[in-house]
Amino acid sequence: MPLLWILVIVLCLGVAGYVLGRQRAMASAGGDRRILHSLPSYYGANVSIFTIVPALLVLTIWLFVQPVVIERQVTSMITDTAIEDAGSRGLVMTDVRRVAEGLEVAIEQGALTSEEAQNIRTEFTNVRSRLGEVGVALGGEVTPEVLDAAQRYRELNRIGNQMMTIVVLILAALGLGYAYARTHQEFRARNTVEYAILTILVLASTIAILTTVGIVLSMLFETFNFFQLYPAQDFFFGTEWAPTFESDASELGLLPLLWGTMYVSVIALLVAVPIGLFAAIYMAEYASARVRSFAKPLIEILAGIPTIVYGLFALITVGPLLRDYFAEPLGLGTSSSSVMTAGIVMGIMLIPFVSSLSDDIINAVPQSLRDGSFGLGATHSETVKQVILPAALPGIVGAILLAASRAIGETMIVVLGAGAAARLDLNPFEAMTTVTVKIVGQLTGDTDFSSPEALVAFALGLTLFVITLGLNVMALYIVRRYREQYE
Amino acid sequence: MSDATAPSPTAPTSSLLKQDDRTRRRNRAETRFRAYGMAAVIVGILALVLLLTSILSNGLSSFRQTFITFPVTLAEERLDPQGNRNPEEMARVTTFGYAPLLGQSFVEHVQSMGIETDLGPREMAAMISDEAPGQLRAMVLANPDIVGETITLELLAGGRIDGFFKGRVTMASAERDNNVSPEQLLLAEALREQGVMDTRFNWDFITAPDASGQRPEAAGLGVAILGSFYMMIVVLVLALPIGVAASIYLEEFAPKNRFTDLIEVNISNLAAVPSIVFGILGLAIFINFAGLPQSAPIVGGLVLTLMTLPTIIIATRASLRAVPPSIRSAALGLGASKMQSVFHHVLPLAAPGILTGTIIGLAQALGETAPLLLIGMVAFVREYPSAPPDGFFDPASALPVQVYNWTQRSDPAFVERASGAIIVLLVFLIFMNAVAILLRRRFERRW
Amino acid sequence: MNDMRAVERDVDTNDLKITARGVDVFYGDTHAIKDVDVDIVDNTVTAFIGPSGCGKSTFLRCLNRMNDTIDVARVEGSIMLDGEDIYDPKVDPVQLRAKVGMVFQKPNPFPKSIYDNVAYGPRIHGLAKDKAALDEIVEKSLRRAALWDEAKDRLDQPGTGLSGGQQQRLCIARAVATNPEVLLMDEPCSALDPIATAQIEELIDELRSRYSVVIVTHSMQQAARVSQKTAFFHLGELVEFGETGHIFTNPSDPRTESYITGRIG
Amino acid sequence: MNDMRAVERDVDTNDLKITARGVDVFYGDTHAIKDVDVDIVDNTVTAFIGPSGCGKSTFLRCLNRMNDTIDVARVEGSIMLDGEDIYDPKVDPVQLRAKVGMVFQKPNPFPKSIYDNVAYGPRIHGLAKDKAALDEIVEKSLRRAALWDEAKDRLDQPGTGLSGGQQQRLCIARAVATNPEVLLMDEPCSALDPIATAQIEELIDELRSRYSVVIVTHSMQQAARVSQKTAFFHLGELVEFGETGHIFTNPSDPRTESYITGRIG
Amino acid sequence: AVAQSRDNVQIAGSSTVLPYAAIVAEAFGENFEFPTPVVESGGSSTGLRRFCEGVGENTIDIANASRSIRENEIATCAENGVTDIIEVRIGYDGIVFASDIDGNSFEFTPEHWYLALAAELPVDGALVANPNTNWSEVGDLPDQAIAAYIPGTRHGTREVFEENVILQGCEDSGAMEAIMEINGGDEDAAEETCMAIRTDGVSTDIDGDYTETLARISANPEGIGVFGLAFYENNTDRLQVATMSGVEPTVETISTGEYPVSRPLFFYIKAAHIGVIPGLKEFASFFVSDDIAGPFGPLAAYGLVSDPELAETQAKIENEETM
Ligand SMILES: Nc1ncnc2c1ncn2[C@@H]1O[C@H](COP(=O)(O)OP(=O)(O)OP(=O)(O)O)[C@@H](O)[C@H]1O
Ligand SMILES: Nc1ncnc2c1ncn2[C@@H]1O[C@H](COP(=O)(O)OP(=O)(O)OP(=O)(O)O)[C@@H](O)[C@H]1O
Ligand SMILES: [Mg+2]
Ligand SMILES: [Mg+2]
Repeated sequence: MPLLWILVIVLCLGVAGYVLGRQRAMASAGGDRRILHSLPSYYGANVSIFTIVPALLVLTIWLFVQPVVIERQVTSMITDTAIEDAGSRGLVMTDVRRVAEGLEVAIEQGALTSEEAQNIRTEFTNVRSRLGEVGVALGGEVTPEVLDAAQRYRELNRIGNQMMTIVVLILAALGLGYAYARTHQEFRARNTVEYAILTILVLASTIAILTTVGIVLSMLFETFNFFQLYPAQDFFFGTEWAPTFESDASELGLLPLLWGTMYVSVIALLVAVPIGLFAAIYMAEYASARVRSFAKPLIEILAGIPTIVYGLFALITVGPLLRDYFAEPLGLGTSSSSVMTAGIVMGIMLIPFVSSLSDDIINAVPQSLRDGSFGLGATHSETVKQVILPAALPGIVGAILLAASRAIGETMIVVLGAGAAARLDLNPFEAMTTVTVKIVGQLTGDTDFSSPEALVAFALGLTLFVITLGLNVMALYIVRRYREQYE
Repeated sequence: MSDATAPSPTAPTSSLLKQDDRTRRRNRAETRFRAYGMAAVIVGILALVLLLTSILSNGLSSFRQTFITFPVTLAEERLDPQGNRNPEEMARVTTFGYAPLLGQSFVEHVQSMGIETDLGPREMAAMISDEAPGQLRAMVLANPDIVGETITLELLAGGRIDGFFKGRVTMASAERDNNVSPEQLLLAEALREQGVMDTRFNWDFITAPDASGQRPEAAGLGVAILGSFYMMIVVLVLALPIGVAASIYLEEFAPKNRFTDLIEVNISNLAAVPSIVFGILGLAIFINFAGLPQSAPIVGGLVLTLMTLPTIIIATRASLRAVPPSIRSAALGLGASKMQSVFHHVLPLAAPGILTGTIIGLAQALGETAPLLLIGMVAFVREYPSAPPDGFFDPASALPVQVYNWTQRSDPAFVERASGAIIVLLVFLIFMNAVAILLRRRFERRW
Repeated sequence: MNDMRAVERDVDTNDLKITARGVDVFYGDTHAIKDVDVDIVDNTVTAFIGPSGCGKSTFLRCLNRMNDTIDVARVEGSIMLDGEDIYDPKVDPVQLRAKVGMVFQKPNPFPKSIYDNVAYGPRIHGLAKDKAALDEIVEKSLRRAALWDEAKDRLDQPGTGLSGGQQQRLCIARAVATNPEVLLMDEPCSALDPIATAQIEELIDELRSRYSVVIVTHSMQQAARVSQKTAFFHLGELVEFGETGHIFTNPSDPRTESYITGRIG
Repeated sequence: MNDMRAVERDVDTNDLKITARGVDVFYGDTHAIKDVDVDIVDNTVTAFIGPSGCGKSTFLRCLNRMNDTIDVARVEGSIMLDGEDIYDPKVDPVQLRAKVGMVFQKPNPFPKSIYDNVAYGPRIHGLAKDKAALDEIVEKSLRRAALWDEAKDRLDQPGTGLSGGQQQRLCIARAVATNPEVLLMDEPCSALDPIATAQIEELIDELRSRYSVVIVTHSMQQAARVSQKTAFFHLGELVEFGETGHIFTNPSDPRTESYITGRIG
Repeated sequence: AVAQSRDNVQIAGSSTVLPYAAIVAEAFGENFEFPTPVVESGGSSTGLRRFCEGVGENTIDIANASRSIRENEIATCAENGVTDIIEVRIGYDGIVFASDIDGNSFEFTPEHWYLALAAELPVDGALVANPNTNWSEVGDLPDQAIAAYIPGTRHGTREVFEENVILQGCEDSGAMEAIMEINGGDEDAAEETCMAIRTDGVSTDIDGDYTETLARISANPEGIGVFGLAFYENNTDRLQVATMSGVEPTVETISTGEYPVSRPLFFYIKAAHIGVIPGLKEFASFFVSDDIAGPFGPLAAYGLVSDPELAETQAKIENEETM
């Protein structure tokens, strides 16, 4: 039975379970829902959950396990020499699967009957061209061995699918029956359902942890490799970033990159935070509902413009402008790409991160607090500064952190706006670069991928990860310290 | 309370209409503050206008394209030497066989119109897009019977000719340009007067797949739009519910201890992970470990989901936290379970913030290229992905990828197309977010 | 306004509904309730009186575990409802709160329509079969809370747009609508005019026939009028607890006496 | 508790502080205040009484333009403070509110420390030269609001962690600290016990010597005790306004009489 | 359900090879029954990394590279089971120096570049920081401030630039010997010194692509940039090319080796995938066919310098000769 059908049936059973569970609950209470422990819908949902969840769980597991099992069975039919020829077992299996699928397609299109498909022989038929006719392209001629395997593969798949259908449907029915039997007026259906929901919530939050684990693991190994090739203290304390194609001459010091990252991010935040915060305050506190309802989405578009547009804007417009009107008259250099350029343009991109989120949070501060302050003769700005912002602080800090995070992670604007030169310099009109740019650069460059010049990307990524972790801990601490909880 | 030495009241009843110094000072501060706010909003909108004008002025022209219309003789001896109209045999004639046919017909047509030109046949043929032979071949193979006939075709003009009509290429620049000559432009001018060439709206820009660097005029966004669409479906379907669910757990249910602090810090930290690192992760987990196909929107969508999650979670948690506890108490006091109080009362009140997080998160996900690099979606893809659900597993590119690729191409014609792609991307973004923006407006309220 | 108008009424039963023993509550380091023992009898109105800040609300919130929601609050001691320890880990606080309803000191209507405010409890507890039954419950509850006349034309308008006293009555209606076995009311009439107050007092008296009611009040007259039992708190301690008539006429603790006669605060 | 204890007191001056003429207030389409004329005399306590929802708070909020902050509210008519129209576009509501302070019906302490709550007004109005002066103002205000004893050990703890009555007194202290010329108090004693109430009433009486005070109350006794003038509102209309003694002993409108004697609500 | 078979050829790697591969893929899709291959960019490093991840459907079939595969990489490949690799050289990429079309024209020698960009120059037996800031100071060149836009260190082009231009210039100018005298005859160290590029802002690394270099020259018309020949060919209306040692870079001069700065381009085929992934071998053969990669094919028209030894490459693919 096709997967879709199984799903539909299980879902139908779920719906039926809902109705039945509800009915039974009502019946057990003699039609008076007040006697029930929970709302009737919870009883329904409870039965649904028991019907659907185990069945789908098994279905998912089955779908993952069956191919593995079948593959093991089928590859045992293929001689080692064939595998040797093809390079790997996986490739042979790819071929087998493709032939099997081809047969399937051929049957669907009526080019073969299923018997023919089962009995087709390479000796008598050119399988590749037969399948080619129905639009299934094969990489090469089909060997008898592969064809046999493919036929066996089909057979096993058919059996497997049948078994799966039966097992899943039985399980669904059992679940339904079990939960149905348990449905009774005193049964704590709401608690069960809420437990199920809570499980989902917990699972959802573990994804964040798994992602972190995944990120760390996917970089740890290569970072380790890097430090075997390149001394750690040179990396962490080196003030020179100059990779070359001759590994032994490379200087891969972290500090200039870190400095650039900090410098650019700070400038970007110096632009984005005041503008964003003021915009948020204006929209939430002063602007009329109409102004707000168009200004807010408009500013949000800034977050959606691809960063390459900002990059080009920095390169073509802002860079020369800053150079001609600030850097050169001030004698601060003649570079058109500079930390300043990238910072300012990135700041513009980050405005909506600060403004939109803060606007929502400010808007959520209860009106009674504003009234309290106005009633004491405070001006609107005093109210905002002394009552509303402190009350909205945690959310605003969250918004700023988000903006800072984007600033740290941005590449395109830095590449085009700040240049590619790693440099430890105080002059904001000098070209510099950031850790993220170099992660992308070294990863997507033309260097030897197992050389320190490429592997350094992973070390940079992991280091950045640790550093931002530290910053976040600090931010959390600050928020805890100054948080004001209104009622 | 008989203390009579109260702080002496300031000057007896001052006029309301005359402000005292302090009030004036405070009011000036107030005016300044308000002006800062307005200035901030204006700066934001101005920046947007500035960027949009540059995008629009560069990119609007990409929605128009120059076409050449002329009769083509489908010579049998070239296209079907055997003459039995067997598509399989006819397929042996490659596009290299079709190209001269087109050139020849074009030259003949120009001559028949009596237009004088110094151009040789090769240079004249070069005015037709390289895309044309492929189109003609596909047409002939689909309908072999037209071989031998003369049919009038509407074909794309080459990129430089098109650029000439859009003002990108001028006689002066053509002087120095190795790829086009002033004579070609003169001929194009003449042909336009004759109505053979004209520039008009080009749906293909939106529907056609990408084309190689030699054919800027044929490059379209079809595959990219589909790819982005599929990815955004995945992101929306996963990131929003997972993000909201995780936030609810962390903010409302999780015990407050070291461990949940760790998760909290961890999530904000994930937001600071450079997006390409998510690509590394996606390659390791989804492709190498889970065996999902490369260049597929499903993988792209999953990676972008992981990338967007922190944004949504941070926004959602902040707005959950902003809901006054008295609302929760009210519900709990009525015998609502915590779950009910959250879903019935807190969540609706936090909805604006959640939607904002979603808007910003999706905007970011829609515009991101770097994480797609490693999972194979920053690619040249010409085959359309099929309809869902299979389409999620077919190779596709994405809108920002197309922008990124096109800005790297050497032919200047791609600059215009990249800006055009950005316009499409922004329109896509606005459509995608319109629902969220409208919903958010509905949920906004003060209490 | 004749005060002390209510004199002795018979306490209808002697079944203990709630028994609190040795309850201590801490807010962080502050010891807000000190070793309090109270018995709430079924079908009675118990009044908690005492100076502002003495811990009445705090103790009231212990009775339906609303203190759980305050992070810094810690409750010790045992509180039994119908012989079951409500702080037992096995107890579902939700079920508890459905049984033990609460009207908060500060009116806190949901930012929803008046109708939805009142209908919320019945909806989550499944008290109404259909829309008509729900309408009826809403109307009845609003009537009982003496809000129907003012609210009937604006049921779909937000509850937060009501006047202070109206909000307070809305919260009472909301609590009554869920049909609890015990109703805890924290100064339910503080923002009400005398006539509305009288109507709410009537309601309390009516409720008493089926449930037990605990009411916090600052008005000695009100306590005397509606309650059968009175508990006097002072600085977190339960100074005296007994028959209302007895306490008001013949307090055994000097502190009670001075409070009632208006000498300590 | 002896009610009606306060009888006639001399109204000290006859200077009009506030004159309201033909004031109408609309909440959207609801006509909440209908053509009200009121004079607030300097150095007097004026009480607003009336059933819940009759528009007392609404009218009170007109007097310092707090209704400006409600989107749907619209005020018509003229209100003069010291002969100046407070709704004149040239008038700065901030300065107005500094002169006309307000205590809200629902206590709304800022989520700040108790100290900062009280110091807020003096800080923004620059009433204290230095920290010591500020400390003094804070202490004095808390003392006047009868909260000092309870709060002195926890000045740095959040005002939101106080009990209901304490919050109310905190809000009074906060308003007193800014030293306004007119103080509007919306049911300032609703959550207070009798002793605390008496202290606040004393405060009001003390304030009267220099300012004028407007107080909304549901307690007829309280109105009689502290006020010299009383305005009775009913369904948005000002039914009667005059000397307190007169209104309570000899009301001219039958509605006033029935309200005072507890017949309409 | 996930176990769907891939039926398109999957290619990844160098962004220099990408345009050529895209042209071929496009033509392949037009002329064959097979679907158009997917060509990813991402750089030679990423391409080869993914190539070496293993064999199987969820790995790529072809890696494009703008340099030959390194020993290390072959070893990693082998560790992961990728043992049979076919190396295909598709032609050469010319590297040219170009400046704004309206500015001065230049006739360079490697020496000029060395003197202009080296970090340190040997002067009187000591190394001093490069003092040159004007082209007229380094040779018989126009009076114009030095502002060079050279590829960043992630680009393969940079390597070629350093070795074929800077190092060459170092040797030509005799600086190499002078340096060896100073450091006591250490040739490796001397080479390193030669190839160290100044970082005082005179030369700017470009981490983006040639379009960025072009944009920078538009922003600063005095700048001179390093481009690929194909890029220059497409932008002759905005750029003028400089000669190197008197030779103008064209497809012809590069293929004869007259013009000194060029590099070979490659792609690598996973032999194990041939016969499994449909169209793989056909694509590879099509790529190097005369029609496509020959001197008159579309690749040459786009700027690829065609490989004189194309016939050998064709045979190599035909016989599936692995490395
Ligand atoms: N924000 C608002 N939106 C709409 N209607 C309102 C709003 N505030 C008050 N009202 C209505 O206006 C009328 C007068 O309200 P107001 O708050 O002035 O009453 P009140 O006399 O203070 O009553 P209470 O003694 O209960 O506080 C009431 O009917 C009330 O429902
Ligand atoms: N959330 C809290 N955090 C810290 N202390 C609190 C908190 N809530 C109450 N308190 C303190 O606990 C004590 C008792 O407070 P409670 O609210 O129970 O008083 P109450 O008797 O209800 O007074 P009122 O009549 O003023 O409402 C008070 O001193 C108060 O300040
Ligand atoms: Mg209380
Ligand atoms: Mg009121």
